Amino acid sequence: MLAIKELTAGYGQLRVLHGVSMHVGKGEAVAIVGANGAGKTTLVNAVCGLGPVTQGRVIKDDVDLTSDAAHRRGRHGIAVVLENRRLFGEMTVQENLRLAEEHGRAYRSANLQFTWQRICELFPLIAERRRTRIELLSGGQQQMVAIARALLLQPDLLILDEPSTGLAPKIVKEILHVLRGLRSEGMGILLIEQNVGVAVEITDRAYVMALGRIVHEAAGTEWQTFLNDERLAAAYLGKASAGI
Amino acid sequence: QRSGAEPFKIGVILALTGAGAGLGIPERSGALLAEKIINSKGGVNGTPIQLVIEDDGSNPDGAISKANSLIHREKVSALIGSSQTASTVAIGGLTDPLKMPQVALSGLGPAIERDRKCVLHVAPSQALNAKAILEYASSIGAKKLGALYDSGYGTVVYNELRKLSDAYGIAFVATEKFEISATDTTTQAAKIRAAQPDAIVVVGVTGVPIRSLRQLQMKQTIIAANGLASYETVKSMGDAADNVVFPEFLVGEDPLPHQAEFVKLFHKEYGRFPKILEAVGWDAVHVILAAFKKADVGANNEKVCEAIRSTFKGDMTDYDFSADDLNGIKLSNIVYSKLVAGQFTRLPFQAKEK
Amino acid sequence: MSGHTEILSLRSVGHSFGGFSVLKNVNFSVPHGSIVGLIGPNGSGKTTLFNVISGYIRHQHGLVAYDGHNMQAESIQARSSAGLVRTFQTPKVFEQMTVLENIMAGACKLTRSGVIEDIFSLPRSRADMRRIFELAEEACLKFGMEKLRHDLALRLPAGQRRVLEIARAVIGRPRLLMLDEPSSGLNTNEIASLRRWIEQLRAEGIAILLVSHDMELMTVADCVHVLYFGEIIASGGMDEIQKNTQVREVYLGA
Amino acid sequence: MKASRSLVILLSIAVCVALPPFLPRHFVDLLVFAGIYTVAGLGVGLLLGQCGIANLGQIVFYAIGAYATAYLTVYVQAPAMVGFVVGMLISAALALTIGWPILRLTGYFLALATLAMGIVANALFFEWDWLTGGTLGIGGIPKLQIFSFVLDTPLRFYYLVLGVVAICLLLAHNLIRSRTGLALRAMRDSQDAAISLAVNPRALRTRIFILSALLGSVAGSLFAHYGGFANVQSFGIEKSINFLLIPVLGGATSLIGVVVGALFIAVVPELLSQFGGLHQILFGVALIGVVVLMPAGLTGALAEVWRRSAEGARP
Amino acid sequence: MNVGLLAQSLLAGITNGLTYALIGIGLAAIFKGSRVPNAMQGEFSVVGAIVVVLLLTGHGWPYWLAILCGGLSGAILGAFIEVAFIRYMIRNAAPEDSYLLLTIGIGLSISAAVLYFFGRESHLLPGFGSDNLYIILDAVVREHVIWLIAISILLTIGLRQFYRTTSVGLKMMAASIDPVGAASIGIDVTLMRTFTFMLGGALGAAAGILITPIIPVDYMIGLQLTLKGFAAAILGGLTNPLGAAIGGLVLGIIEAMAIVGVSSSYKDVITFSLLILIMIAMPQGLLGRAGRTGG
Ligand SMILES: Nc1ncnc2c1ncn2[C@@H]1O[C@H](COP(=O)(O)OP(=O)(O)OP(=O)(O)O)[C@@H](O)[C@H]1O
Ligand SMILES: Nc1ncnc2c1ncn2[C@@H]1O[C@H](COP(=O)(O)OP(=O)(O)OP(=O)(O)O)[C@@H](O)[C@H]1O
Ligand SMILES: [Mg+2]
Ligand SMILES: [Mg+2]
Repeated sequence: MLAIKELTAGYGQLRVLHGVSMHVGKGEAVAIVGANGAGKTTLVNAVCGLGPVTQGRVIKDDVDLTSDAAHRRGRHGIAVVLENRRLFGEMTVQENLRLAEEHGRAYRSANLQFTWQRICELFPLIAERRRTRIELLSGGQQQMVAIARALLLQPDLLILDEPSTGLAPKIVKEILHVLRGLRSEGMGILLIEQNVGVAVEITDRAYVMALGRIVHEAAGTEWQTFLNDERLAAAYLGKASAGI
Repeated sequence: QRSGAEPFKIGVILALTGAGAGLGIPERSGALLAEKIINSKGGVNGTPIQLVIEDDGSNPDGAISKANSLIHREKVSALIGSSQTASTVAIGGLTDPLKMPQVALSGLGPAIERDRKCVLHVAPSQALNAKAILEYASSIGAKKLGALYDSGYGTVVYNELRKLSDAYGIAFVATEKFEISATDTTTQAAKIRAAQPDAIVVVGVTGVPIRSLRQLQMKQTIIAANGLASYETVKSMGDAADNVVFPEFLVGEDPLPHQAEFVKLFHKEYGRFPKILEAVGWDAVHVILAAFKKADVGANNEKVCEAIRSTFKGDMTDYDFSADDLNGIKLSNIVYSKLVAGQFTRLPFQAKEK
Repeated sequence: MSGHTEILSLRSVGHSFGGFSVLKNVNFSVPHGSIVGLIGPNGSGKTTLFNVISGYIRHQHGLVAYDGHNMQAESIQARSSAGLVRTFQTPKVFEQMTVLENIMAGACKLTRSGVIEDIFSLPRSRADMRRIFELAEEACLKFGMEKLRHDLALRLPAGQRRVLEIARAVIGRPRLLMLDEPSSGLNTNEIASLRRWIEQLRAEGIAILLVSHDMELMTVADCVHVLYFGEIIASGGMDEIQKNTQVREVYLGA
Repeated sequence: MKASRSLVILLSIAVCVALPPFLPRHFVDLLVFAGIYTVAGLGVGLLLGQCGIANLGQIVFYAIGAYATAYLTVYVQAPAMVGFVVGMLISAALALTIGWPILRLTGYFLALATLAMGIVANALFFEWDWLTGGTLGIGGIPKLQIFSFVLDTPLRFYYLVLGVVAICLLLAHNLIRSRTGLALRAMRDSQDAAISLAVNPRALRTRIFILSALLGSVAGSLFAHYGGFANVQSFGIEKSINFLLIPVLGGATSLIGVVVGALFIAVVPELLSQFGGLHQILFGVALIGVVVLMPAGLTGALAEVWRRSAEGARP
Repeated sequence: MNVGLLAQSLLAGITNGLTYALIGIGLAAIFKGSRVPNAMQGEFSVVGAIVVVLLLTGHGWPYWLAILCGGLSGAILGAFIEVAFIRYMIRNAAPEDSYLLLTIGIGLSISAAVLYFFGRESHLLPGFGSDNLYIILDAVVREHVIWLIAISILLTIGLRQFYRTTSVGLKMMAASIDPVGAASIGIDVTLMRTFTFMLGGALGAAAGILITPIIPVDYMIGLQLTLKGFAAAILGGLTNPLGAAIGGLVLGIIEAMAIVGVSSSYKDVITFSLLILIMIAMPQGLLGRAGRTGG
């Protein structure tokens, strides 16, 4: 469904991604984990056309998207929940969602997976606060709107960059539930998640990134027990970062 | 003309861009015509003259730089300029120590200008403007005047008007100010209308106030300062421009005998009639030449300055640069014109020196 | 130290935004040198409470006492100078400054040289600057950012911004540190270090008020309060809280 | 790298000192204006680069300096120093009284407030002709004199201005590198976070505003002595805009940028004036060219070239 | 004070206020859709008006057609500025201040070019409708003024509805608030920005055409219009066309009342001092809304 080939990207002089290759199969849920600054967000941005790509290709359903502008990629069924949410703060919840909904309708003229109704069921908050300006919402509330916005684009591949950021455990569980449901409906999922515990729950496979490279691929039981394997976890999640 | 001879260089600094472009551009056409005509007549004592024209951008800082450049790089023998008071004073700071002749196209500025022996002003003084206005007002029997004047020159003229009005038995019943570049003066005009004056004095540089007055259906005579006597301002007044009287110097459609030659030449060159600003530019060049002729070209500056402080018969009017107000233009030199259907028509009225 | 056992205490604090009541009658306190946790569903008012305590919002009801003093009239700066420092849920770093400068900015309040001294680079100003610099270098090392110290903060990935913000807050010698979701954006291992490091601060005598949705991390707290629609619905140790049925229902999920 | 930087600075100082005697007089004259604009522009630059405040009212203080000098030296015949000092005192007092209430505004609101302040002041300069000479202005301001050495040529005045510029730049440099500078930039990037670190934005900004006003006033006094006159026409909104352009052109956060920007504003129109009536169009186009082609300002572009060449030199 | 004077000056205040408002709403529209403080909004008006003057008097086109082309010229100029400069600068991550510099540069060039190519004369256009005069409460009202008032109100309301209800309007807003977020949901950010500049240019030109029957335009009126328009727009909250309109009206009426009530000499002093006071009292502008402070 999604294939990334030898992707190289960076900011100005700084090279962040060094030839990253990976793929997401149809209806597959894949996680990317890695330390802070490993380049996960850079990868997501590159896939969505939001950051510069110096080399490599992004292929979705056999269509090469590499040279497509960011705003044209939604047509191919990609939707993304970005880091920092990237909502329109001065606009209301409803206005934020309306734009996505319109585009979603345009992309999928028939059988919409996500109607306004379904979104409101998923996130009752949205119906309740639809006239509130985004900037007045709490961080977690904004995260919900961001996820709703991505879903309204009616994607068949959903990319989530740390969707659980700032969400209460209950909501995280609900979202995981939803994602699991989506996956069973055939939607592909690419999940960037720091919280491996969360990632493990809904993904079949994971790539581990460090310093702009994919350094490991874990699947099946190896992935399910990733956290328990002290050696693996320490090697890939801890030391690579300069941070804590 | 002798070829190869070093021409006689005169520096000219004008406001060709910026807010003062309305002054500088017509002045330039007058000066350029003078250069052309003088050279076609053999220049000054056989040497052709050359105007080196620079734009100060209506900015006195720029005027200083331009003057430095003209004096020290171009080595001009005299300077003309500038169009506005601020730049004139700025240039004067450079010409005065060198005793270089400078002919300013503006009226007399701050007190210091009286000490500057080499600076001449070919534009009439504000006191004269004021007198000319009051003369006309009293001639039509106006006792109660309204005044609409701008915050720049207008204020200076208005201060003179105030000083002189008692002597004429005239009272100002409503006086309103507007900023130089005002785009609308309706409110001020409304206040003047409410005072119901016999006639209204307008001093400014654009046609805006006259339009405002007329749009409020005020039919009184408007006496406008000579700065407004130009075809452009008349055009900008639209159909408001009737029954407006200007105390000025030159009515191209009906020139005085001594102006006829200049008007003819100008019309031939540009296809339109000159007004005061063009005439000022023309006269300025001639004033300088006359001085140098009198003191011999090549005489030292001190001499030229001395020669310059005397009488001069210009095409716009007659000057006496040794007079008290430094240019000696007389009330009787003033020509009154009136707009009739948008055309300048010379009035028979003549003010008399008292 | 003052004789109070609590560094911060809230008495029936309430606040509403244009009729929308976000905080109603919140009561709890933070003892000296302890870690107090605050959890609650999204939009329950945790960040608003932080804003109230740190002075960004002038609350409408109740009493906020810091170190025994009523804080109602104090400015944000005065509170910060008194050692009450917070971080933000979305990290607010100084993007056009380097990491080191960011941290140095946090130490400014420890020194007193004025604008005039600074302009003429008088000895005190230079000494202050040297001190700030040394402190910041030290903090850089402590928080593992020494490699990044000359990078613009703009370039930092999400997790590092968080760390930077915490470093910047800690360098100013807080007595009560309020962390608003310090764990979000950090991975499992990093959270573990964060936790060690919160414990270390407590050992240094700093009281901490912690908001987080990470229940693992929350176990460092000596006492946890659960905020629900602007009211505390449960308090106690983490294991106790986790058993509370109402909390399970509204916050933790089944 | 650091050593080579001080080398460059030393070299440019040497050039600034040694070159002008060999330059044509009118060019030195332009340099004098560039110097005066640098001082005034530095004030605006500090506010813009360090505090993120666009100040469209610098003209007020520039004019106060000029009028104080003009009035006191011409009408009261006071020594020049008195003009400078009184101008600075009035400017500082005014900056304090106006700055304190308006500096709680931010962004474009503050820019508008400073613009309004400029417009009000300009109207008053016209109106208070007993003080300012109104439209006619005040002329005949004496040349500056240091002991018996009269600064009556552009070159002599140039060295004075050069000295003033150097001192101002040095002081500004100190300020930026001090804890105040740190606090200012923190405030500019995120006011909310800076406050939480006990930075007091309003107090700090007011101080910098006063500082900026002082610089404007000094520049105005210098201008009055150099030009020999003070006229309201020199103190219009256009000049305020120019003062704002100076740091923006050069690159707001760098001090050298202010010098470069001032040089641009003073010299480029002169270079273009040989194109006659087109010159103002060309000046506009030059401005556009600089912004479009050099996003980080003139100094940013220079630094980029510098960096590239340094990198190229390294193996 | 007599009724006629009061009515006349109020009317003048409203008329002037609306001219500021017209410039202001264009500025607000551009700021809203691109975060560029457009220091050449007044030049859009100059260009629009001059195009109409040329077509009308130079080529004898029918008035309505000339007006249409005038409006179009503003839109084209706006699009040109976006495509030729802004786009490129955004790609190069130009700092925020440089957009102000850019627009100042464009403004200077246009004003100088008008002087160079069309001269220093000022131009007037005939009023809309007939040239009738009406007397209302002793105040003289030109028919064009009525048109001006009506059209300004329509434009303001129309623009407000445009941003509130149409999806293009929302997209234009979204694209400027968060370009990355906007692109991620399929909004063509660049195109929206071009639209914004076309809209702003057309509004500017429309303003120019509407005011030229009252205020003669010349090469240097642009900056003046921009300054007043800025004051109006900022007073209103900067991203809000309705606010800009109200800001303009407030400004115009204060001016008129300052002249009538106090003195025309101190008009600017009073107006702009009041402006400062209003802003101190309402730091977000007349219609601005406070965001969330703190975390
Ligand atoms: N705008 C930028 N300019 C320059 N460098 C950047 C920029 N954004 C990120 N980087 C650099 O790119 C690298 C990867 O950052 P990225 O945000 O992709 O990491 P990440 O894996 O998403 O981290 P996190 O888990 O903290 O979100 C980092 O080293 C960072 O310094
Ligand atoms: N300035 C404001 N105006 C109006 N409503 C506000 C404002 N600030 C906060 N709120 C509302 O108050 C409620 C509480 O917000 P707050 O940010 O305190 O929640 P929180 O507990 O921190 O949630 P989260 O866990 O998602 O960060 C939210 O519903 C929010 O919309
Ligand atoms: Mg990331
Ligand atoms: Mg929160």
